[in-house]
Amino acid sequence: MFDAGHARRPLVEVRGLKMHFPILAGVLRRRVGEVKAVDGVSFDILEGETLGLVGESGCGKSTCGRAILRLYDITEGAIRINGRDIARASHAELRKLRPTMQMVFQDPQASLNPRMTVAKIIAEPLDEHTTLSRREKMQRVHELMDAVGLSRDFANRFPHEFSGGQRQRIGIARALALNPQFIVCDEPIAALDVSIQAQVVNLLEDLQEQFGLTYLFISHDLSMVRHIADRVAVMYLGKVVELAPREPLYSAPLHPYTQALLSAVPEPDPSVRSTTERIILEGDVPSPANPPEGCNFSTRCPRVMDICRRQEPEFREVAAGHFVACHLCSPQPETTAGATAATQVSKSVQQGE
Amino acid sequence: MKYRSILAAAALALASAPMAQAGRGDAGNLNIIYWQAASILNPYLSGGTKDIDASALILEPLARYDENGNMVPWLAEEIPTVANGGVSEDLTTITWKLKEGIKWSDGTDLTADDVVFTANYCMAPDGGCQGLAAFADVANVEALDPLTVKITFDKPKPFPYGPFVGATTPIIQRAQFENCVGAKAPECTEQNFNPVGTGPFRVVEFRANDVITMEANPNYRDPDKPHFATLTFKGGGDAAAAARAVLETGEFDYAWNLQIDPAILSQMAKGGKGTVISAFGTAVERLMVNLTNPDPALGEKRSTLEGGPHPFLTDPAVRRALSLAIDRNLLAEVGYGAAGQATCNVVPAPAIYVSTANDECLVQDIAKANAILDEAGWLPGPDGIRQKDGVRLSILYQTSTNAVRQDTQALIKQWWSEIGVETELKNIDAAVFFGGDQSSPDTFQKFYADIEMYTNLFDGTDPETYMKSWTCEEIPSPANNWLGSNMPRYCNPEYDALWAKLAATGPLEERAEIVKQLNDMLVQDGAMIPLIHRGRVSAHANSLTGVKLNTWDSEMWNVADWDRQ
Amino acid sequence: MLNYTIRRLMFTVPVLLFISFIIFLLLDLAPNDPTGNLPMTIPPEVRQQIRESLGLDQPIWVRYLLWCKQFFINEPLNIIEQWFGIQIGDGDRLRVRSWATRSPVVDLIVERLPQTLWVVGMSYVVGILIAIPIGVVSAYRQYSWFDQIGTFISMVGFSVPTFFTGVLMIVIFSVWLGWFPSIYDTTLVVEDWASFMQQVRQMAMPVFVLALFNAAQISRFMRASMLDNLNQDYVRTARAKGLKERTVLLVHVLRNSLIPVVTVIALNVPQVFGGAIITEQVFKVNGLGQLLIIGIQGADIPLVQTLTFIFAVLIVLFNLIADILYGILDPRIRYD
Amino acid sequence: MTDATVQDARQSRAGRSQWADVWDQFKTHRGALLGMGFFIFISLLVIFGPWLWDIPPNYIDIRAKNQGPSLAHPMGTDQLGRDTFAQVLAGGRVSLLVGVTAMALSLVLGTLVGVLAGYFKRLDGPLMRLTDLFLALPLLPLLLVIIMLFRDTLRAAFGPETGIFILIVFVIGITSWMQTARIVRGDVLSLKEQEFVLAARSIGTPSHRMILRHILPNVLSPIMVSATLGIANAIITESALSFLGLGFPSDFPTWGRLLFDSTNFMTLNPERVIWPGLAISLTVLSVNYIGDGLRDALDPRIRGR
Amino acid sequence: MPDGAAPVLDVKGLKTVFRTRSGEVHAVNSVSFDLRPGELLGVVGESGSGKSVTMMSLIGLLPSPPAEVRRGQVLFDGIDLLSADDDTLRSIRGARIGFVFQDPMTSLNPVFTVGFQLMEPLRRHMGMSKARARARAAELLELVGIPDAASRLKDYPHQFSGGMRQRVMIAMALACDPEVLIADEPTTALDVTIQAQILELVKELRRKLGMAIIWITHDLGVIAGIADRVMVMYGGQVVEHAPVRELFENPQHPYTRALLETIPTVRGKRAPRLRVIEGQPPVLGAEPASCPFRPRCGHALDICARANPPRVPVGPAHDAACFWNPETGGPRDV
Repeated sequence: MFDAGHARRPLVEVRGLKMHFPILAGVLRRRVGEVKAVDGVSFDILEGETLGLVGESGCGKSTCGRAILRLYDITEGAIRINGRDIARASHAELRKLRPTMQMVFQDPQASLNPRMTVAKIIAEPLDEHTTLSRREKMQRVHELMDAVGLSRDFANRFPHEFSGGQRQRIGIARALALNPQFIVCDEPIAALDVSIQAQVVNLLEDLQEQFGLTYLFISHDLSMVRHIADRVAVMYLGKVVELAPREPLYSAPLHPYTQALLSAVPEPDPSVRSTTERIILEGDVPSPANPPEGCNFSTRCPRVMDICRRQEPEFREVAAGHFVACHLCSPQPETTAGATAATQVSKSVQQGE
Repeated sequence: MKYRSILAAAALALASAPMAQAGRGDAGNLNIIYWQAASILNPYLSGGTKDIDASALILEPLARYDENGNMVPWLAEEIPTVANGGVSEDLTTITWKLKEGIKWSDGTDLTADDVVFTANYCMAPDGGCQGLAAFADVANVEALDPLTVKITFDKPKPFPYGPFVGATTPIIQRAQFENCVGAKAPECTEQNFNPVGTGPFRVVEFRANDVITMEANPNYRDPDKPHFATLTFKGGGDAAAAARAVLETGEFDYAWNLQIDPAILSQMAKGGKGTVISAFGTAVERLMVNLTNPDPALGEKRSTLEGGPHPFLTDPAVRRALSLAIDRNLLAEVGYGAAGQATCNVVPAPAIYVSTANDECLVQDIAKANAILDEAGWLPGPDGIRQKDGVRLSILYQTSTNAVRQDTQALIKQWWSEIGVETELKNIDAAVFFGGDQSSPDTFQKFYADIEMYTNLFDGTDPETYMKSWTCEEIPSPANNWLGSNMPRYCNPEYDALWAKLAATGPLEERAEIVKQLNDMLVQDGAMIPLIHRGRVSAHANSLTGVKLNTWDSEMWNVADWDRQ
Repeated sequence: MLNYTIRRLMFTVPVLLFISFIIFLLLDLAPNDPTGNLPMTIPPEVRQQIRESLGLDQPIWVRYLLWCKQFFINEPLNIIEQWFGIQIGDGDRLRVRSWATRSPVVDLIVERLPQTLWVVGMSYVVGILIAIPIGVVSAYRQYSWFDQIGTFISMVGFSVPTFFTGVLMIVIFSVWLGWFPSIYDTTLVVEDWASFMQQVRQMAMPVFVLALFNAAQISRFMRASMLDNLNQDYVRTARAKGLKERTVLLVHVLRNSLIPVVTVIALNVPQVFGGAIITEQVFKVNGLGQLLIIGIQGADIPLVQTLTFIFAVLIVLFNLIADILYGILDPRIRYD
Repeated sequence: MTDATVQDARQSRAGRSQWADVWDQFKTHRGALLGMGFFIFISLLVIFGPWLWDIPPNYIDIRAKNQGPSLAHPMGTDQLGRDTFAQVLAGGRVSLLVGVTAMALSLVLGTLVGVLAGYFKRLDGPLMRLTDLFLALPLLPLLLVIIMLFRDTLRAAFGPETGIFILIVFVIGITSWMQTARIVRGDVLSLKEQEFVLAARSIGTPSHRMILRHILPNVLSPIMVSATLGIANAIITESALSFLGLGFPSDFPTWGRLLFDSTNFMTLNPERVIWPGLAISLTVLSVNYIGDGLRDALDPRIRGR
Repeated sequence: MPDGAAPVLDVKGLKTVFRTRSGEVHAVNSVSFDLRPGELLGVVGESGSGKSVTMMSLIGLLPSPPAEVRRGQVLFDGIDLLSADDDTLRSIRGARIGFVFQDPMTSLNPVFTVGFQLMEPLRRHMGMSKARARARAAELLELVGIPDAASRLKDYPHQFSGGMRQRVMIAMALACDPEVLIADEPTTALDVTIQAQILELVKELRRKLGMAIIWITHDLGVIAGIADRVMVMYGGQVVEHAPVRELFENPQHPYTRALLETIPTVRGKRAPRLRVIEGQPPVLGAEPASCPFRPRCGHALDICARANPPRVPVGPAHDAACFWNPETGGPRDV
């Protein structure tokens, strides 16, 4: 559908997903507004691919990931995984669907129950959804530990006895236990050291190949996403502002936010560093409880136009598989938006809200 | 009437008692501690001794009992008798003459109207008067003239000294309480806390359940009395603390009702600051024997006559053995010290009523008790507990919560175990045990136990009403809402007949003879096992003079005579 | 913050009504009887009449509704009248009356408040003043001898009942040494130095005994809270600023540690009013606790109902105050 | 940073159960170890002591009343000549048993309420108001009511001592669970936000297993600490009940009752006061130290440091 | 940056040990470096490499127990900080050596206003009056680019966003014009766009104020952008030390090399597969007798198991602690 080259079917379809958390205030705790954590997000994830979801903290990317697995009761929108409606499934139905969709969490320390042994943690999904005997379960746990590169001897240890990378392997093994098709990886490497990040990312890639997994890879680390993702979606303040296959996005980002984000990533090479100019964004991300009128990015956008403050840009396909929500990319105004056009340099540091 | 002569002698003795030399108010402040605090100064609205004693400092009756139990005229000129014409020949009226010139503390005169009002106040319906018992059978109270009151009874009263005699029925002022009759009585806080009286003191400040400060009544009839200018009547704490305050720290001059371990009390008395005093009245600590069956399986009929007799306590041998196994002298020594004497009688005083027919029990004889049980066929079972026909001698023994009572229970349990009787002890909060709440299973009236222990006594010197307690009609049962004082459920027509005879008999000696017979019947039929003749124990500072501990009336009866050395 | 307060306040109304009903029911079911303490010489029929005169034979819900009306409408009006000396309505309102003293319960409570506040309140304050430094030092020098001894003393203070420590102190300081009176004089009016000293002397022992008990608990809380905060990042920041250790400890750590402790302190205040029953009994400080125990022993149901309900109100109120204090002390909550 | 170092230090050791770890940490707390030692000692003493010291605690030897310590009566005798040592031993059985069972009951109640309130948002309000209610209840009248309502039934069913024991444990239990409930609720609320709970949800773990497997084990440490304080509290409450005359039958010694009974004999027979007082204080102290040690040992932040 | 100037800070043979219940952890072993006036020294390493512990040891900020500085010398303005008494240290901390910590959320005291916390060092070290300190605090906030500075002094930390809080932390560290600023992972907790803002700010402040900075991070990208010199730490010791360009162009230690290869970039060529350093970082239960990187090293030699390599010069101002010579692939002559 998006990628003409491979006619792969979408495994996950998300349409107009909204996740609003009510703000209760006043004497009677009435609903006075809502935090629009996720505010109308649509995308597909094709079978066997990795969709990267990037954005800064608070942009709603983790909420989006959790909402897709119905860990929250969503406000609006449709989610279909493997053709089955997730958004409106009852709790019993949902429980039956759980084995197909799993999650790997950000904090490997916090996502493992400190009072359970590794074997118990990995076996928990098996306890819930299978009727295997103890021996069969143990067998499966050992297989999984092999698959994620953990020594079988560790089965009876507790999470706190492991390093961060090993803990994340345990988390991955747990997610794999039920042979899922789709795994949401919620910042799986954010809490790990550089040398360990690579181990985990490679492991995820190997597993994808081995088991034909589909990933939604949520991260704020643009360079890692570039490495692992086939397509990338950029979120800002509850909305996807740009979605494109990896290469076009990194080489020719269209949305000013994507451009700024990419330029802000420090380059581990002093020689490259001095030759590129950086876009320094002003101020902070507005509160999702009170997003700005028009385009969400209009308050910080270096190329803001009048229309941006009035009208919300449409999320549209501007090139094959390349979606952007920006007035600069609308067909009407003059625009040859590209990487070169976006190099507006701010020499001095600009601050303020 | 001999009775009259005794009283006259007593009155004389009182009149000739040495008076302190000093004048009114020059002994300073008198500090009294009552470990139960006074909550009200109107004795008609509270039956508590603490309240009656506190109000006795202010309010006075027509006649009191002295420390020997003799009646002495107080606000009245003399004690009315048949001999002096005060009591009518048919024993249905009594006429009191007030002393002249007695003034209330507000300066107005005491009149017969006040006396009449007092009677009406107490007898008013909805008033909840606690002294009502004294007005039993009173048909009418009228003022014949400003100083003369005539009380008419429904029927002949051989002992017509119920109303206005003793601390529970003093005279209150009509002017003050006029608007407080009946249902309104409880609402008159000002009056109830600060009554106008004829007594030696009047209230300065009343703090309920805490402390009362008083000053000498300026209109008191004796210009030299009281010797104390002010008085503090402090309440709260416990008996040991009160004893300590008088005997050890010397902070207080007088402490009341020091029911604590005699060893501790004598240790404290060594402090040298005060003196422990005691006196005996009519109080007897006794075991009530349940003659009906308290088996829970009986449900509604539990501990009632309908429930049938008690499985083993109806056996005279068992009751006698139980009584013989007890060393009453030791109980007295351990629990009461100087304030307790072994007794085998229900009526231990005054002397003319005391029977000697039961003195067998004064000496403990476990061997004999065992022999009696063996003889009656109660033989030790495999566990050492005696039994007969499948009935085990197992007793549930209840009483109120009180350190001395629990010691007594422990001792008796041990002695009974020596004669092969098993005992289970139970103690119940006093407010519940004596509370008469019909929904509670733990009241002494319901008696859902085999044996219960408490003290009973009678006011004044006449045991007539007291002896009525064990007639058949007094048996508590669901039918009368458990209202009744015959806890043992003792029902003996002979006893009832004898009591009726007492009620109709006038001469003191004859009355005494009947009372002794009644007493012996109760003890010998095993309705109760008397243990200890209990006295009152109080303590006063060594510097305090004039204290005469009185068990027949309020301890404060002669406070006007108290002085500081 | 204001909204939050108002909301919590509104929420307390149904809670209080419910609590009042439960308390009423409970006390009514209690087997105590007001005639229980009358002498044996009063015959059963008279007792029954007394019970009827107290209105005990009415159905329970009638008594509850009457009591509610009294407590929620009449008594507040009476108090307002007394305080401001004004007359509202005909002024001839019924009062909740104690059965034992036949006087309005509210008057009794007002009479008792001063000594309770003085002695029990003071002991609470003293307890806090002792506890906080002990808690601070114990935490700062964790496992030092000071900490060990502090722990030991606070545990002894916590574990030995006050009926024992109280009597022990009386024996030592009143009987043997004669320093302090063993009986509290509630009528003492402080008007000059001598009477002030006397007041101090008579307060010394009960205040000490209770303060020890209170300090024991609070110092434990303080210590735990300090330990929690000592490892925080901002403490490191304060040290990195070169602040004196005293400043770091007493300004930065203390303020943060106090937040939970102040809540605990506020939540325990209601106990100040009712919890010192035994101490008041031992030292004859006839305060509210002693009033309660007398009421219970004498089955003075209106008195006990009112007192316990006032304690309930205090507990709910101080729950609220604790929440608000939390907000005041912790700006993160204040602006929520 | 230091944490990471330390965690890794542990990793080098062989795999071992978490409880072994806790025990390792616990061992290093001297006070806790001493407390544990004393507690075990006193428990063994009161359990087996009465078999070794064969004077029955209720045996009255009136000629030997109010005696000081001697070979025949190492702790002296009371005003009826009962042997204080035997009474302290027998009283300890009851006091400790009351402490442990009442604590267990209050923990079960407190944990139940706390977990339910923390886990199910709808139950939070009502349950916390219930907690307020219990905090506001007048203990004494409550006691009287309960004793009135249940004494006979329990006595008939279990006999006098066991019946009143159940009653007292019940009363102490239902009047002391509120603190635990509050603490546990707070912990559950924050646990609910932890990722491993989310992880379990993503697996589809139903609520009851979620609570049993993930929530309960992780609120163990505040519960443990409440537990140790609960024992102390129960022992003291039981003594206060004796003070008010609402406790066990009078011939059934407990430490609280012994202390109360002997308070008045303080000047006459000071030794008598010391023993039960010492027994209560030291037990509470040791239990508290155990609590301190457990808190440290169960706290993963402190463990290993 | 002046190469020959006398160092403001000279650290020699620093060793710090943590005493834990399961034995000692040798967190920092024989670390030596110097810091010259006005330069920015980057310190790179993974968690547990000892970089933060080193810096905190310098100035006595480690809680003791469990930490204990065993050996070494830290010369600052002629004073040995390790042997200085607490008062001297306190008068230097915050006044002449400023600190910025990683997590701006927890490093500010939540219950005091930002103004109060900013004024503390001013009043303590400069003896300013309240009014003067307030004015200066406002200036400082303005300096770090917080708009409406004067009125924000009354705000509490939670009212600031993460980036703003880190600015406050920087302002606080700079309050007394320190000669040295030690920044411990100051941008790790921030988003990239905010990190970029902070980096710009620091660059500008350096230009304006000219203090020497030690910048601790695990992100080589950040270092590449701002540092003059870089020190790479692993297993509690310095494994390589070089001017920034030299280090990136000519890394000598296998760990540095692996690290550089591991990191994916957003620009340039995308590697099909990431290079991985196998294994886990070491835990030092004792003073290392062999190279701590040996178990994970692809070039380990026999000698690496027998001795802990010393730092040897491998180029101009460039030293590395390794027996392996990348040019020859064989052992280096030591």
